[in-house]
Amino acid sequence: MKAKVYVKLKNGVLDPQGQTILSSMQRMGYDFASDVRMGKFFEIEVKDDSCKADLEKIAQSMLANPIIEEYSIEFGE
Amino acid sequence: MKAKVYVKLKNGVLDPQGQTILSSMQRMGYDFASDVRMGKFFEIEVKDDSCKADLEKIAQSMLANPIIEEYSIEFGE
Amino acid sequence: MKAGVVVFPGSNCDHDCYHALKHVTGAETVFLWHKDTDLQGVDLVVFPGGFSYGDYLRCGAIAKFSPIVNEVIKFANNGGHVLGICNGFQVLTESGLLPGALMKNRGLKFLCKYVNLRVDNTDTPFTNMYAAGEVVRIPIAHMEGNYYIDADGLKSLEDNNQVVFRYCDHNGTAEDDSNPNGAVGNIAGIINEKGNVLGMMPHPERCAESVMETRDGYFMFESVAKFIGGCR
Amino acid sequence: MSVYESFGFPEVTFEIAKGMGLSEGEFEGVKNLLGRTPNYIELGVISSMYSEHCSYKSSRVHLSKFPTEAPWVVQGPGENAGVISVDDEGLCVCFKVESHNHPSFIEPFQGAATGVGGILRDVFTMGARPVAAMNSLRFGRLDKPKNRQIFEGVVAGISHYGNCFGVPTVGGEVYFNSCYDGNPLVNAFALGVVQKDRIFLAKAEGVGNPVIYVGAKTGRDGIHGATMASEEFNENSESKRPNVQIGDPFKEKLLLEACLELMKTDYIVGIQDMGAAGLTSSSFEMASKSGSGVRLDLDHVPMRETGMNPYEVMLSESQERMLMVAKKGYEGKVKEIFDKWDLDASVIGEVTDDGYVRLCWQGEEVAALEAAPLADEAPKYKRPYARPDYMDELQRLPKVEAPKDLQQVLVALLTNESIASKNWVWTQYDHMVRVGTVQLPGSDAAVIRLNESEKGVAISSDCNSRYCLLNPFEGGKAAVAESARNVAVSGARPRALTNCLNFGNPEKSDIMWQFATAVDGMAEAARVLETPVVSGNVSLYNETEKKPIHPTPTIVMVGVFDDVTKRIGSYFTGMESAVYLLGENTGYIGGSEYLASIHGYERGDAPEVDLNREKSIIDFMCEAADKRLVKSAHDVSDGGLAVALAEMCFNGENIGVNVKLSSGIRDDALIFGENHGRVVLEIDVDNVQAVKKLAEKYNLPIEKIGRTCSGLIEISNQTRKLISMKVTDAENIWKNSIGDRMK
Ligand SMILES: Nc1ncnc2c1ncn2[C@@H]1O[C@H](COP(=O)(O)OP(=O)(O)O)[C@@H](O)[C@H]1O
Ligand SMILES: [Mg+2]
Repeated sequence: MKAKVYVKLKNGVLDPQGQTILSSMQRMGYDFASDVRMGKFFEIEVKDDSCKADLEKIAQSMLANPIIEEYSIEFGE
Repeated sequence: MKAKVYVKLKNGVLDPQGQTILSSMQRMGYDFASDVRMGKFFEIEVKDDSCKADLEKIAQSMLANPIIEEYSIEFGE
Repeated sequence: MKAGVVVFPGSNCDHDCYHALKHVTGAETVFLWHKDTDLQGVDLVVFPGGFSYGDYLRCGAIAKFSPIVNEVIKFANNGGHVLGICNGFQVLTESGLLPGALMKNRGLKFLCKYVNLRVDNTDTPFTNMYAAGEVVRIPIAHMEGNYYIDADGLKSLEDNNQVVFRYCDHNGTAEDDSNPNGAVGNIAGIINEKGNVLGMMPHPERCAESVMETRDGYFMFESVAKFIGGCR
Repeated sequence: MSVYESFGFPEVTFEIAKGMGLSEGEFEGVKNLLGRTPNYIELGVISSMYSEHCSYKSSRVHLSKFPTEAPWVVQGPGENAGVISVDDEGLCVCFKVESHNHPSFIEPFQGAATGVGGILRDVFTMGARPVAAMNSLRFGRLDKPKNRQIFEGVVAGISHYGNCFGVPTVGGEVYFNSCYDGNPLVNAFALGVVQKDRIFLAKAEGVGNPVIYVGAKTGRDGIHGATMASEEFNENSESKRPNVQIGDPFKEKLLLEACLELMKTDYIVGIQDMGAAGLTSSSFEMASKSGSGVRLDLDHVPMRETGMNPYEVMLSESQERMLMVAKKGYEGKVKEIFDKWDLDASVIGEVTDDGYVRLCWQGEEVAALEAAPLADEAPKYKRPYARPDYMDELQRLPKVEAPKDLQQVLVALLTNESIASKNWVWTQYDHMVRVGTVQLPGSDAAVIRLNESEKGVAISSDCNSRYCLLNPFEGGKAAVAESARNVAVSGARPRALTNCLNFGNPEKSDIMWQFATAVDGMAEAARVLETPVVSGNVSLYNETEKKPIHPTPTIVMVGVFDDVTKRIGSYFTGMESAVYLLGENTGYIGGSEYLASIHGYERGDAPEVDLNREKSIIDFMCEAADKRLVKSAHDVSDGGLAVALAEMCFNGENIGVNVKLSSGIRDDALIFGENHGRVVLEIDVDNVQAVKKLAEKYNLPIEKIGRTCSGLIEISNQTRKLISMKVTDAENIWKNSIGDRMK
């Protein structure tokens, strides 16, 4: 099965990536979006969800930078 | 509401970032993962899902590079 | 030859290319602003290095939507000469003028240094002053220069002799040890099938004068200027 | 309810003021100065301006000792950056170094990135286009994972910002010492080119002129960052973390281009970047410098977040923002230029003449403070200082046994991360963009040609903080002398310096003594070497859990060339050249890397600097370069003569050196001692006589010590062979040491 870890910037932290995408969408004439935030995710191939606690630790220490980012974990196919 | 666009490398395209994370997990003594792939996602603030078709275009032409990447779109909260 | 250097807001090798073309090579040279649509009658368009629109998303991904790129695509399709260096190469693949894609370096770090390149195709407007198989030293400076193309694409590049530069050691051997970024087949630069659009990761404009570490880059500008008809 | 009341700020008491970093005396002083208790917004503004970072309250009395004038100095300390002339036709360079230590410890990548962003803005605010950047970095030893992580993040952050912005990062220094475990140092330097008559200053003149805000929107980033930089670290620092600022180098590039384009016109009167303490320090500085005043409508400031109040707007440290004063009626023209670069520009106020900075919200005045008194009357302390008793112990030179195998020592030194090649660092920096870098990283100084001409500058950053610990006076002198020597051995004439004074807690008398004494040493060296101080920065409270860093006064020296083709590199260029030593070996090992890393003692008085000798070396090198008498040159510093000789072989061309010494000094001290005033010269045999004559002219000892050869590094003394190893082996160790540790 797959574990997925989503990492994104905390609210209030500037997201220059998202901002540049938003402004190029507007420049291209698409005006339906009012905000864009960019994040990253990791798809991790695992046997089962018994690794949950370990994964928390890894997400916190390696995948996300807790000072500016927050993360969430999901299991699925 | 939020539209979310997920972009990841196609299968078969080497993902050095995923590989680096996998090997540092192993170095740290976690051996539950057999593969890691990294992707990015975009959270786009929209009024409703009427922008779906436009979003497809944007995902295809800008957010993802179809030569190496694939994408999926979701609407939600 | 009249040359035009495209300026995106985040271009930062635009002046360097301008200098190499205008002051070193002696060609009439103008800047082409990304919001403009007039190519001012140039014979050669150069997409310079830099970070066209910040390139946080993917290098060159946003640049391809700018008005000037539209015009350059038409220009290239009509046989006009286009040179893309570093970020310019990324713009060329993103906009479909060249096949393949440029991914993050396999070492995941920005890499700036002189590398050895083997000139594999000297039968192009841009490389006719080099000797076949010659090893030149030209610097690279990029985070995303890992050239990718699928097996079929690679085969057709090779079959058509479209690979122009490969990373190699000082003897000209192109092996993994001399591959700085993980590029397929050590590819550092390619040309399109028609032979008028060249993209490369290394920066010839950074070594075009004798005061620099090498002068190996100069001959690219000289080649194309000669090919197009000289600099007056 | 008034607008002010609507924010629900607490009533101002000393408790509140203390929370913002004011002492009781300072709070009383403020009340006296105003003749009333400030309101909450005013208190925030004042506490920022009174922070160590903005007011220099502990350091100002000492900084006045620096020499700041010379015929070539165009702008000394006091503006955003210093300026010196390069030629007689108005070509100038503008430069400064600044610390971002605390933010880089909290978030290495963004902390270092925004440090680069800040120093670049300081330079282009003056009207100069940045053409070179450097950085001076200090970390704990790389065997600790935490230190590796900080090192990796800092370098990546500098690389991200500088590369995207398009400034070549051409050099710097990196040292590793456990004293930086809990407090790394990140000092960023930038240098720009400007024509003398196009220099811009931070002025707010002309009543009625509009005050314009440009660049990124304001968010709640780094509120009270300046106060944070003025405190020691402790467990509570964790709670300050959400304040990290995020850098946007692309936006900064747009700001640069737009500002430089604007500065070619005559639409603007003054300009100031928003750095530490954001809108507060920029508006107060502009108003107080011009003796005018400003009124700001804070609710017109473009904001990124909802629900921000005037206090937050004034104190935000969001990056990539500028404040400028335009001529009345030219607002539209100014906006046109910013439009072209896709940047927003908003009029947020106007220049007045009553000397006050008045802050308004929805038309109502919510705070008003007189600018000049606040700026001038900021506290200034003569903090007590005294030489601590522990110095006697520190300065005592321990007796050490000479190791049997000196080659092993050399290998250990070449592996030492402070001495090993820093190519792992500089390959991550674009060091060639702008086609100005004619001397690539790896030599004693970086050489940059200016405006694609033959004129140029050489830049070197140096500070041996161990020397400064063991003897702050000699250490301060040494930092100036070594950076000047590095510039001179590259063939340039050292002209002026900028400095960043990184020290511990100034409220402790031993730290204050280090500070005052190091400044004395630097001032003396700057005077004798004729290299005035034109800009700088002070970073105090570099302590974690009461453990201070070594005193680290980083110097960045700038020298001038009329012809960069006369530059001299630090690597041997050919076989069968004569190798000479200028200066003499004394065999002094106090404070050396050898003593520290081989024997484990950070002890012994620091080596003394003979400034007159250093001046002669500078004069010698400038003349030798001008006459093209020297093929390569490298000064002897960390690791001593053996390391200097080995380093000269490491150009990847397998050129070796065969050196025969005949000295009575003990072998280990002879080849690893670090006394100053020495340069290794590679000379074409045809030029030997001329070089000797030149040395005589400047009264400098010079001695033939060997010749270059193929493939081997060999050093012997009298009949004893001390070192004999393959260049390639030594070079691999030296080149890969850091990279291997970072895998
Ligand atoms: N942080 C850095 N960034 C870029 N280059 C660096 C850095 N640190 C050191 N270097 C380069 O490495 C070389 C050696 O540095 P250093 O050992 O400090 O020289 P020196 O002892 O001559 O002062 C110099 O060219 C310097 O510019
Ligand atoms: Mg040196």
